[in-house]
Amino acid sequence: MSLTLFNVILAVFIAICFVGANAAYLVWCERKGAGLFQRRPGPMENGPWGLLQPPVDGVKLMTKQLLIPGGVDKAIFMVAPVLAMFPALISFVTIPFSDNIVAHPIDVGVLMIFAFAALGGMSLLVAGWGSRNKYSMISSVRAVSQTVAYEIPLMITTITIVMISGSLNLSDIVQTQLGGFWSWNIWPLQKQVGFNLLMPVSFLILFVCSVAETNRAPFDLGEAESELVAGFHTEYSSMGFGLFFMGEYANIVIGACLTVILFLGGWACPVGDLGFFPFTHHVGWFLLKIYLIIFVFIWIRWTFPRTTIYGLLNLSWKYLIPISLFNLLLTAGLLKVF
Amino acid sequence: MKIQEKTKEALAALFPDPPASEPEPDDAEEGEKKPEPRGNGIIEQDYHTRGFHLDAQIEPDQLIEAVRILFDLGYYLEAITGVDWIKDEQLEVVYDFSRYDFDLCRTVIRTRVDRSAPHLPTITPIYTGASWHERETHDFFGIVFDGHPYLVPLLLPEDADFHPLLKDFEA
Amino acid sequence: MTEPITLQQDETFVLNVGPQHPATHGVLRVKMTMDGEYIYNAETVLGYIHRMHEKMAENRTYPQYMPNMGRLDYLSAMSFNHGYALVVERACNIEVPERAEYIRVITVELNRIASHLVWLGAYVLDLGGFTPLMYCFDDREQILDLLEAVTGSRLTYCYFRFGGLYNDIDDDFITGTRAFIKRMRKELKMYAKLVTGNIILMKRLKGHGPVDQNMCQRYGATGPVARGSGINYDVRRNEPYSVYPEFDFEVPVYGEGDSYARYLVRMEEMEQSLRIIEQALDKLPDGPVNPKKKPKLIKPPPGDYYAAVETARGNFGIRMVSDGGKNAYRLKLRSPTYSNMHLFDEACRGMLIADALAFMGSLDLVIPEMDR
Amino acid sequence: MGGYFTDLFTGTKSLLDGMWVTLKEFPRRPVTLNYPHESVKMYPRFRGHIELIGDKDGKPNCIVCSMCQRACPSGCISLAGVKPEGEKKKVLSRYILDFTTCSLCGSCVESCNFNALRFSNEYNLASTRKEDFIMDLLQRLEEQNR
Repeated sequence: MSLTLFNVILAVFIAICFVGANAAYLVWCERKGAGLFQRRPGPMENGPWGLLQPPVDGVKLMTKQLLIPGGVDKAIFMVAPVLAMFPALISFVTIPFSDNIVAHPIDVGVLMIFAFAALGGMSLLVAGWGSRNKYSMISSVRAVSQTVAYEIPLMITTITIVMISGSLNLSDIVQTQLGGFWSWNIWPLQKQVGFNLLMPVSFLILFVCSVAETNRAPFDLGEAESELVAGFHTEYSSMGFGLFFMGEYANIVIGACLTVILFLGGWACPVGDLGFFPFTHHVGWFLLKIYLIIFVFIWIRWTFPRTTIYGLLNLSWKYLIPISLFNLLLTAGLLKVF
Repeated sequence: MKIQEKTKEALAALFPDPPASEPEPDDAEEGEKKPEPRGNGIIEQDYHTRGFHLDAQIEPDQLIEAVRILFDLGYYLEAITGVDWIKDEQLEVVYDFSRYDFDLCRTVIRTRVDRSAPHLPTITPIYTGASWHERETHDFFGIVFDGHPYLVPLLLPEDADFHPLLKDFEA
Repeated sequence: MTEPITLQQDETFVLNVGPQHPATHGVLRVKMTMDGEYIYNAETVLGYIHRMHEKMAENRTYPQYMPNMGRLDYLSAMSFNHGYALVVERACNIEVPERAEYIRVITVELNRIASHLVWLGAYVLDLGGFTPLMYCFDDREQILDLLEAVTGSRLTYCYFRFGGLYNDIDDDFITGTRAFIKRMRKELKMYAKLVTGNIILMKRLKGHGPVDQNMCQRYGATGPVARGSGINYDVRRNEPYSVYPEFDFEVPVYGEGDSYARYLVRMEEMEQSLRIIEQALDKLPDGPVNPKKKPKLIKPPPGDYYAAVETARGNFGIRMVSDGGKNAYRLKLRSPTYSNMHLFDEACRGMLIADALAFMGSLDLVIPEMDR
Repeated sequence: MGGYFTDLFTGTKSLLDGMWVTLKEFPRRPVTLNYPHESVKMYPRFRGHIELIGDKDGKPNCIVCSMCQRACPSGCISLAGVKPEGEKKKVLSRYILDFTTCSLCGSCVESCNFNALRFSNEYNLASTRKEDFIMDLLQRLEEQNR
């Protein structure tokens, strides 16, 4: 028991470092990626290829004055950024980075991640409410309806996977997908998924939902800078803003992890287990996969215009939810047959 | 029938008194050179030197009627502007109209009001878009458009009480 | 911070969009009375960069006023140059050499493409897509380089002179422009793929921001706004000036009257402008670019004069009243977005704020031109 | 219902099309110029602020006719000349350009009939002091001669 506790503390510490470094360098990746997608070089002044930009930005954010607008509810105003960061951190506890690197393989890991993801939506509500700013208020109302609309297809798709692997434990879910890419859940032509040809579609749904859950473009209605100035974090400065920013990137990593674990075989090697260097090998594949997914996140962000709130709800209620429900029933039936 | 003639005919109905529209087109320029303002009436202008076709000067109380005629004929309002004829102690308000179709006819309606008490009826019930133009003219010349729903400064600051395009305006 | 809302029984609140807001592209302010995310009423407040250009005209001689034309509409300054040159030429009866007319058309059309490119980029930025802006600016950069080499400035051109031009174009400009046309045709195909066909953009624009013909007439909307509502009105066609009648080009008209129609009109206008430039380059005659005899002192005979040109945003008209002196007695600038923006107040009622701002972007606002 | 699936497919295809466009740009070289480290060559016709043209001896060509001063729309040129004893022509003694109000329209250069004014190629004209933009062009000419 004490070992587990130690494990958790160590994991949280590592997670904080991992998330911190990730957030910082994902910002760099995002800016560099944006630059390259846009025919310009991106950050390049600080250090080679601008690699020193994230620490410099961090220092800037930390040294700036934390402004609290007059008339706000201070407690709520201050707690919102923490709420944005905290669930993402906690969720890392149960993410299996490899067969033996996982802080605490909770048996209901999937549930836990969803529970905390919902809390992330609440942070936006609290931030918008606490700011006493009309733009923030509109933004937070949007964020809540968005969270509600996208949790549902996300859950349904996840239930499909849970049905296939018969476990809520993320490590177990990965275990069922070992062996090359042909045994990943995204691959439809295998007995494991009941030869369900809709598996790639269901992967797409999960992917779209995780983009929407993390408030990324084209679903960044929460901050919608051309309409709502900066949305829920309009009034935040200094590290308050910094925490929102880090929370966003931490959420992206969680979203990518979930996508990879549920559909892309987690830390499994795409061409079957090669056997040598099991440790680096597995972590390496896992990280490669999540960064690939994150690259797609960035790619999408710098390609598409933003949807509107009704466009987003339409997509969710008219397309994603019916299709994912249909897929759930289909999978259930097919699993019974095969 | 070309729209120019049609418009001219329709507008001519505003001038029942034949002598009013007497000045020949040639006299027009002369009329403007003269110190006293030209009389009311319609003049057909040479498009190539002037840039517009019909030029009608009317009384302020005929304005609504004239603008209604043009609206019904399918004209759109280009702009409203003022000219300060300080020597005549008068302000002229010029309404530019043009057409969307290929039957080109630019029409100008102009009317003069006294400089000391510049009042004109608003044409916003007919051309909704006149609202800003009238507010602008009010800003720059101090012409009051009676019946305008919201005659507050548009381009000048909200509390502006000066009219910069008047010739006797000192900054 | 938040004042008590007076319209309590209606449950509305006032959202102050601007003067500093990312979607207003400058210092425009719209006071929106909102019911949730729906706009109950909107009131546009102008004049934040009002500079009284019309008064300046009364204090400056005619040639001295030319630089002001670049400061009105900073995106299509060339068209404004053209309009002012036209009205003074008309008043003083100055003949323009044919070569100068052709070069005028080429530069104006290049400038129109540049203006539409900025609009396209900024519009997609309004809708939340960042990348097209950079591509547009890359393409626009080519135009600016071409025009800079000829006119000496990149944005606020003062290139036209009464009766002619500041200076002649050279062969580099011609080859450069031909290369640009080739490049731009390819880029337009790219934009069609990246932006025009995009389902998100279509869903946001189709059927939103309706402007009908009656509304256009009542407000005097011109340019792409009118053409997007099915009005076939283009000053270059309806009231031909310069050498436009000699070119074969189409005026794109769409009848839907929504934001997407206005979008398509502008995209096609870029193509048509390329066609005009190509033809003008082919037909470009030799000769001087300034008239042989030109009055030393510009003193138009008394009277009033009018000239209109088609800028990237619509019908730009100048009414000039001369008393025979060195300065204009009165000079009225009829700017297109002034009328185009006016219909926003009426048309945006009942829209969602996101759609209203998309609608505002589709009107292609340039605030300095509106405020003058 | 028919539109439901066509919408879905055309929509997805349009999104993929767009992503392909941006992906193609990704590996390409940036088109921008790394400004403080490199800079563009100015075109010969580039309009910087004006400067005086000197003759062979470095004396300004200007004959103090004040045409430029009169042509300037914003009144930013002020010049003065003195008539040395025994000479017919005036000699330029002072030429101040108030660049804060200059709009670079080029009216002055055009109005000059004696080839005494031209545009400079300077574009790095940022400063935090207003006085830096009250330019003594005569002094500038002397510096150029050196």
